Amino acid sequence: MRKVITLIGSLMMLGIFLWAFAYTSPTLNVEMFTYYTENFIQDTGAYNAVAAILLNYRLFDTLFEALMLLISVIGIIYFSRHGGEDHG
Amino acid sequence: MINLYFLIIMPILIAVILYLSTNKWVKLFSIILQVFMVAAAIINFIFVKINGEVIEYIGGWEHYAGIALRGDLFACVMVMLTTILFLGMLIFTYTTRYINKLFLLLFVILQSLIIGIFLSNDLFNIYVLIEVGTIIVSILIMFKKDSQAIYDGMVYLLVNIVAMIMFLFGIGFIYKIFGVLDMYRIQELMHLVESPRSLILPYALLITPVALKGALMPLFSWLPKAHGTPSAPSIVSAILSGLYVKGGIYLFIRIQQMFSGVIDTSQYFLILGFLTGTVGLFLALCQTDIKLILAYSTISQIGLIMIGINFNDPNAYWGGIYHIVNHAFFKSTLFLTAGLIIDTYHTRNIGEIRGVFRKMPVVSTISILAILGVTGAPLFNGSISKYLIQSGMQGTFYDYALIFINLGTVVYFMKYITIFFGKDENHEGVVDKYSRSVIVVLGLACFVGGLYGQWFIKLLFNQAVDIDVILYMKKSIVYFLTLVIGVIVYRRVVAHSKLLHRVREIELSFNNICFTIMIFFSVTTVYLMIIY
Amino acid sequence: MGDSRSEILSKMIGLLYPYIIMFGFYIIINGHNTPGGGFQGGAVLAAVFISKYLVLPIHDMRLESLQLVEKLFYILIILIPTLFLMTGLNAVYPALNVYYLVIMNSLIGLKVCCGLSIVFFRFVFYESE
Amino acid sequence: MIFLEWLNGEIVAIILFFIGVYGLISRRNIVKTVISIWIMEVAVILFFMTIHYQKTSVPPIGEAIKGTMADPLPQALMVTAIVIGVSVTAVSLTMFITLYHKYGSTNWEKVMKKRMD
Repeated sequence: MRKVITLIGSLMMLGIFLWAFAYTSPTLNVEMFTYYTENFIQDTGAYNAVAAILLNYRLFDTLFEALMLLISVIGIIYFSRHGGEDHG
Repeated sequence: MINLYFLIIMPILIAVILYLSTNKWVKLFSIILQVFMVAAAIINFIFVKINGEVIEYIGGWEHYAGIALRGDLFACVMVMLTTILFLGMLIFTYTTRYINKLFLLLFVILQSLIIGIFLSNDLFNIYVLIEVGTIIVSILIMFKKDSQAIYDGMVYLLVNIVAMIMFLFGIGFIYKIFGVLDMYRIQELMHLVESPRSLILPYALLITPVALKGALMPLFSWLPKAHGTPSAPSIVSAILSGLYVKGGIYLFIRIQQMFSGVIDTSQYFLILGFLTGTVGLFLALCQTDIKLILAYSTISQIGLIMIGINFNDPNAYWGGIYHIVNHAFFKSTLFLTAGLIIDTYHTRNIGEIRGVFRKMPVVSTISILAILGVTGAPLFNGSISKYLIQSGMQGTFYDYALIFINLGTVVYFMKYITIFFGKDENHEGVVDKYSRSVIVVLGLACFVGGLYGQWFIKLLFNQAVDIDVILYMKKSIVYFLTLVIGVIVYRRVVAHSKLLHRVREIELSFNNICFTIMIFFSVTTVYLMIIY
Repeated sequence: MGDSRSEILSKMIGLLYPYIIMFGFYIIINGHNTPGGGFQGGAVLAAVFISKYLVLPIHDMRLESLQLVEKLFYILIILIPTLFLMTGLNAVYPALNVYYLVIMNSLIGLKVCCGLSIVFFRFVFYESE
Repeated sequence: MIFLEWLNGEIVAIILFFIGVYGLISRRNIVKTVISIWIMEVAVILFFMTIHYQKTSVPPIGEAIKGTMADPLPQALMVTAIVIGVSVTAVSLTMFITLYHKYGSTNWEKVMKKRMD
């Protein structure tokens, strides 16, 4: 019974989402797309645009992404039933 | 001017180095780091106050290709608040046992993440910062292993992760439509949008997680779990309640600004703010755990802030903003003093704690100062911000709503205040000098922030507000009336109520919390689809 | 757990080792020119540790030293861009940028490798009981 | 193939997202909750991949003819998002194992009731 109700609820939410989605604006502007694809080789010397973005344009994100892995390792050790106390 | 990225990167770097070092003076070094951070934040604030907003492109990539950090006056004030509070917290725990290197590492990284959230002008960067912050907070709130509340931590983590996935989805829509991630650039490009309807979905996707972070009405069930859990050290509760929740409010203001001109939901959030304030105070009334009373009180105060910033009036807006700063001071003071009281009495039940005033006079005095601040007693900081919020809404419904919320605040703090009276012989109250000096400074800040409130708003936000003396006197009289009614209500009704006990037992399960998130999202979407 | 290992599996993985390592480093070092990069290559390198465990389920991995190495790499990951990118050196010497990319990719790759290995071994050693 | 015309990446992503939502609000098993969260994450990743995509797009590597390259930014963002998702999943699974050993149940409601006692 609960599953049926939640299923109907989810479908209604999906309906609302799609209703709003139908009115969602099309692409208005692609300035970053153009900028990156035109300039990344001159700017960074990399031929892989993704690497150029990760390490040059949006380096700040990458730093925190690496931090995320570090923190999650600490978290895994900390939340484990075994050990963790001997750290730090 | 100290580079803004430096404020974010340097604490992380130094924290990791300190973690790896085998030095005995790690705590001292982190306090020195904090002193430096406070100095840097003040220098930046003065620079920004004189020269206006600073925008810094990390790595020097302009044309919005890189990530931009934006230091405007509001952001600088929040950064200053962050550094001052963190310095206070580290001094407070200078002699505490459980503060080891791991704690310092996480705590200092949390500080730079909060600073990053305040300074960043890039939506995806904010997402990354919040995600890292969520994991750190979930470790920190479970830090005392002896009373580990793993259920609370897990609910906190998963609820926030679910919300942040929605945020990411919203970023996807924004990027698809506008082609940039910089918040100022998006605001500039808003004029391209033809009808508000075409932005409803991204707006709802972004505002739902932000409302959850700011603990608005149906979405606050994670907050007492995080702020009131027994395993959280009191400085973590203080930081979370005083500052981290404000990150949500801050993002709310930023996102409203970003969509301003296209989507205006101030009426909607005004009502939600009122509901948040009311529900928060009712739940606070029901609690018997002193940390949970304070946690629910935070929800109620957030309702007040939301009313202030969504009421279309400059005075109310600046009152709301000033209340953010004030709330940071008095709520962290209250959490710290509550932590000291819990450490002395080894219980959190309000019925079992008696006679704190005799035992710990300084702690009690400071607590009472903070309580006077929170309830908006004349001359205290809360009164200035509450006066400003109310001054714009003379005679409207919200004027009375605010008086009502304040009455509720008085009533639940009447309950809280009972712990100071009476006698108790069993426990030894010891407060070391570091903790005492920190709470004294924070408590006095509540008083000073009230005496020089007008001047502080001018100083911090370059905003002249006028406080009418006669109206202020009237408000003071209203306050004293509220106090009297509050005492009567507490004595006659609350102290004997059975209903409140039953309300306390209600708790949403994880599935229901997710359901409320989705309901909030759907209702917001439908509301916007109807009005536009 | 170790008894159910198949001989064929361990022999085959033993043969594949060097190729996995080579592939991982290839992805990392050429990350700036070809598809790939630090994170992807790091994940492949972590597969080396994981397959080593499949061949020879030893329980004496020193996770503490791996953690230490990971944090040291992270310090470098913060320091190098701070000194190179944020000071504006990359605008002055654009030629250095390629070296910067290679170094950063390698550091990130090794860090991710350490991180994922620790996650894997924590689950295998401690959580699987 | 009119049927497939509307079934593009975006719609699939939205439907996947709501499959995840359904899992979150109806399943009481904690492991299934973690799986649902990952499904939502994947849905968002798929959505990002469809941004600015054209059928003629080539990978963003090397010098391509102007306008035919796929948008590199969502790809870079998704590398970050995947790493974050993996970290979060690992942490929440560890927490789940500890929770399971403490309360002996994988059910949210039962765990909540046991915690209250």
